[in-house]
Amino acid sequence: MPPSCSTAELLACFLARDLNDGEELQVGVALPIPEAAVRLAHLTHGPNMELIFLGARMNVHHLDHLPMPAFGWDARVVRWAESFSDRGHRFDQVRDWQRRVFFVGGLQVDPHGNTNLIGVGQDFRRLQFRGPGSVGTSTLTTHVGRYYIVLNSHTPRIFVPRCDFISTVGWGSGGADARTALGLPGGGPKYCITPLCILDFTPDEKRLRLVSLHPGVTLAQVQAQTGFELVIPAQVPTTAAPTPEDLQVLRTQVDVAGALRG
Amino acid sequence: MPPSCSTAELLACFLARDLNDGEELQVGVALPIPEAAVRLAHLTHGPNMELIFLGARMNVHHLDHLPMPAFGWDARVVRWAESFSDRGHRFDQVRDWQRRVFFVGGLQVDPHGNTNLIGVGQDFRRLQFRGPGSVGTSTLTTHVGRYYIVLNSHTPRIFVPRCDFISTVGWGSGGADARTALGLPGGGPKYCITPLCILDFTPDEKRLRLVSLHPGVTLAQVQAQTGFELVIPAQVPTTAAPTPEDLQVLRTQVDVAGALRG
Amino acid sequence: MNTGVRTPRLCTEAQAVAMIENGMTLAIGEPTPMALVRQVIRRELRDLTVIASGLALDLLIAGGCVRKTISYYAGGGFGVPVAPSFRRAAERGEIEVWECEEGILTSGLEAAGKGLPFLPWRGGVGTSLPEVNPDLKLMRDPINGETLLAVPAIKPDVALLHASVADVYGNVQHQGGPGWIDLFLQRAAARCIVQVEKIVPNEAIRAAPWATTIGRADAVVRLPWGAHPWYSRGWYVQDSAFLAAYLAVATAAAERDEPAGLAEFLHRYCHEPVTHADYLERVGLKRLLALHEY
Amino acid sequence: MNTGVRTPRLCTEAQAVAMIENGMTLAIGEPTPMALVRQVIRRELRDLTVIASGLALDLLIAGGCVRKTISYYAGGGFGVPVAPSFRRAAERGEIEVWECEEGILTSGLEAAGKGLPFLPWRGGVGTSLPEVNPDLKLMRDPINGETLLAVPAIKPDVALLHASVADVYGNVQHQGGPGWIDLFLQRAAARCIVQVEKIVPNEAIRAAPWATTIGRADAVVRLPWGAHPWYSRGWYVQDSAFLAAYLAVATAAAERDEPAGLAEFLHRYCHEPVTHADYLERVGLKRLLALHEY
Repeated sequence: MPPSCSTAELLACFLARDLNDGEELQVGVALPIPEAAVRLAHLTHGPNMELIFLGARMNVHHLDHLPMPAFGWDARVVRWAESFSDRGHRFDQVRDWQRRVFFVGGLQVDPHGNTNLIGVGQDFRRLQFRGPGSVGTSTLTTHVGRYYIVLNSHTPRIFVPRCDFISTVGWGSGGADARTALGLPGGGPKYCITPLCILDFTPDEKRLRLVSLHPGVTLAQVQAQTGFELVIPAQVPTTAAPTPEDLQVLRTQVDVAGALRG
Repeated sequence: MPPSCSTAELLACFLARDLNDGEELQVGVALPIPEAAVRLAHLTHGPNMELIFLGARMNVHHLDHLPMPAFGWDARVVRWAESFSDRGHRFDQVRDWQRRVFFVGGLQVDPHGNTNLIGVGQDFRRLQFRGPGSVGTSTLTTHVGRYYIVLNSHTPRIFVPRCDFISTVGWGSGGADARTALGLPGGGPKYCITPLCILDFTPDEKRLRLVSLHPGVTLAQVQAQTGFELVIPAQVPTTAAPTPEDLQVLRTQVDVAGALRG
Repeated sequence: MNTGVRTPRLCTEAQAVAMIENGMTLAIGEPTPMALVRQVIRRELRDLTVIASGLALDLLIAGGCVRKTISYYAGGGFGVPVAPSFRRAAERGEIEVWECEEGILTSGLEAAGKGLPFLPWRGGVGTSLPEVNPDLKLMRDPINGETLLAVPAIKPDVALLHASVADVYGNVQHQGGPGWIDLFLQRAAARCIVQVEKIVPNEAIRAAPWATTIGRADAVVRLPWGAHPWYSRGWYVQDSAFLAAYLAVATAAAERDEPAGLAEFLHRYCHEPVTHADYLERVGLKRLLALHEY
Repeated sequence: MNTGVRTPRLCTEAQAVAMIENGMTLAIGEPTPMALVRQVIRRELRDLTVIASGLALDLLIAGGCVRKTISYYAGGGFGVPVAPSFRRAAERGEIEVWECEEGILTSGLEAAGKGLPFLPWRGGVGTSLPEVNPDLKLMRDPINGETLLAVPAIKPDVALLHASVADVYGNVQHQGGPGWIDLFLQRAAARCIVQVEKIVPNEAIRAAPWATTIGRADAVVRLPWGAHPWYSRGWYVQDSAFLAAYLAVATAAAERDEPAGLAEFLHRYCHEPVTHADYLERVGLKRLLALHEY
């Protein structure tokens, strides 16, 4: 019988298992689930992972305990650095980002995984909701080997048929060649994870497809909360619970303060 | 009665007096006269000069003794650095080079001060003399506030009506607007100094003009050794001898080993 | 025989900020040079174009200094996705937003540093950025014909930065590295003012010249705790309670039209203290000492 | 609970140079990684395109490894304006010369690092460079219409660099700074091999992470005195007598058709020693100790 866990813990463990040893994991600020995920993966199966927080590059596999809260908000994270990915250059080695993995949020997501951090509204000069801006997401998602879309809520206002503005290109207007046609070398978004479910993209059309429902969530609930038609496979499993081992590492060595449990 | 000195010393002292406090003086390898000149100027009237050798930026005004031989050949020069002008960026701050002064040599010089380090011959694939290449001179002379052409000999093979190849643009095909027409923001070459004389450029046409003859050199000698017609003013003075003070500093604090005296 | 003396570049925050004029383009680094930012607000500079994020951006907008932002990220901080004063001013069209992104911004800054009218960049191709910011031109590259963005040079008049130490001659060394944007701003800006926690002897700089991150700042200002309420790497952590207090009053002003708290905050911390030392006294020494990093 | 171990990236010069294949583009840093260069010659690699200068360039050409050079500076050293083997091979058309200049080279390398097909550069406008190297295209910038050079991306397969120290995981720190070209080469190259004077513990790297100049070399090789006869910043000065001896035999071969001395030099110092340690023994410990920097 799997142990009970929060949705945030479920997602952190799901993400962690999708990360491979040897990859570079870059996490921006205000993304606690990916942050916990990369640290969990690093401890459980990633001795050659490199973590990048606030431009500091580190390998902390040898540490038994990686304290929360959030590296990404705390400048002291540089104390673990081996080098700085930025060194005043920042994006001068993007040719080498095939092994790099990144995570983005969004105000809006469309059926092809394009996302929007710019704002909501029809007129850019009079937005209904002014977003925070693109940060470095346009560049990172252009070049990284793959990325994950991570959302803190799942509503029809977020899942829209068409973003008012696009700040990161997922699969453009669709199709497996959508990114190469635009000249974008990175591998694009792999999964979109939400509090309700896990989504991926169909291989040919690159449309959002339901992968699994979190425990207690119904298909009808997801459909009602999504502003367009998702691709629904014949069988939709429940998102696999974390292994007891992963959950134990997460709770005792990564998220000791319980930030994801609440 | 001025003290006797070598031509190299004469030229080093001439150059030193043309350098202003607060300037950045960048000297490449194998240019002992400019190297001595910038160090002499730094000691005599340049407490705010910055010297750049091998990418190391320094202010050594507080040192009473700046040993030869040649910083430019000796990697130990970095021991005096305050910072590195390169830091892996090198040419990322050329917008700020109005105060920077540079020095170039050449296999050939034409009447407008264009110079050639590429090679001599008509066919680039079968050069008669393959030169060392442009180093960083094309970029530096494009942007620095001004530069000096420094030649170790003065012959018709060097002073040619037309360079076989141009590696640094002086005044292009002539005219005060020659550089702005090409979009080159730097101030261009100011003087061309040789073992026989000092040359500058006419204000309108930007043609090489005789400024002064070194002691013992005749006008006819210069003309015979130049492969095109120089602009010759009505009065051509003798290159002013160094002051005894400058010569003393040069010999006792800069060129202690006497490299320029030989 | 050496004549003359080398000129120090040390000055006060008032002398340094006197370089800035209304209408200039101001670039603010990270960790944030908050003391210099407060001096800009104190001087009531107007119509600035700012490259800034976070608290510095929001406070400059709240202080009425900003006409235009070169905008790549305007998060508000903990749990506040968008900086409140920025959000209100942008939604109402009270400020112009030159929308960009970090790779586009660094390309424009690099173009300025390199004396080029533009640099190409790939990040942003396929997005709405060239649509909401017509200064970003789509171009075909002249070698392979690929579609790229042409980013025009971004040329700040003055960069304001925070660092750990400097000597009096403008040789600056960051501890724990400068923020990602600082050196881009310094290379692109016509002038650069750096506030530091501590002035060190020139000999200390020359003992580790590769650690020098900026070789000759135009002005160096000694402003201990100068990044407060933000952090300073190796010195102190951010003052989260202070930041939360600001966000509360700024949010009340922006979202509920209750400007009194924000006005009081600006008065108390930006306008009334005459010097940075006055500000620090107002914050209180015990509070500052409690922020010590390790 | 931590499982697995971090994989070291330490290897021998033979293992490292085994990454390189005939026909590849090889980029050689400065201070010069001479031990790796000698290993390239020992392996009799052929048809290489090299980005190199000075002794490394000349020796690789003399060793028959080079088909093409990306050429910005080929000075020979003290009193020898042009590297002799380079000069002879270039004048006879035995090697292809892709003529450029440092600012053009760094632009092409930066383009590669940034995943761009080209970068624009101003230095070289008005010169013969676009004429002797048709890969450099004159272009009009899409913002202001200014004339610039479009420099295509330069993508080395492998960069060979020399540095002071590294840990076994490929974190490299230069003392006294890397040469101007090294970090450009590292960022542009698909793979990077760094020879170092000394391996240090990972803790020593983490004590000063901002000093890390290369964050993850693909291979690290411990080769003390590995830059000989060239210098290594902070460790030893160049061996001027050795360099002069090389220049004498290379000049005799190039200018007077007397190849015996050069062949003997290559045999004695490149081909015959099986390892770098064999080379050092041949040079002699006393000679090496006398080159100590300070």
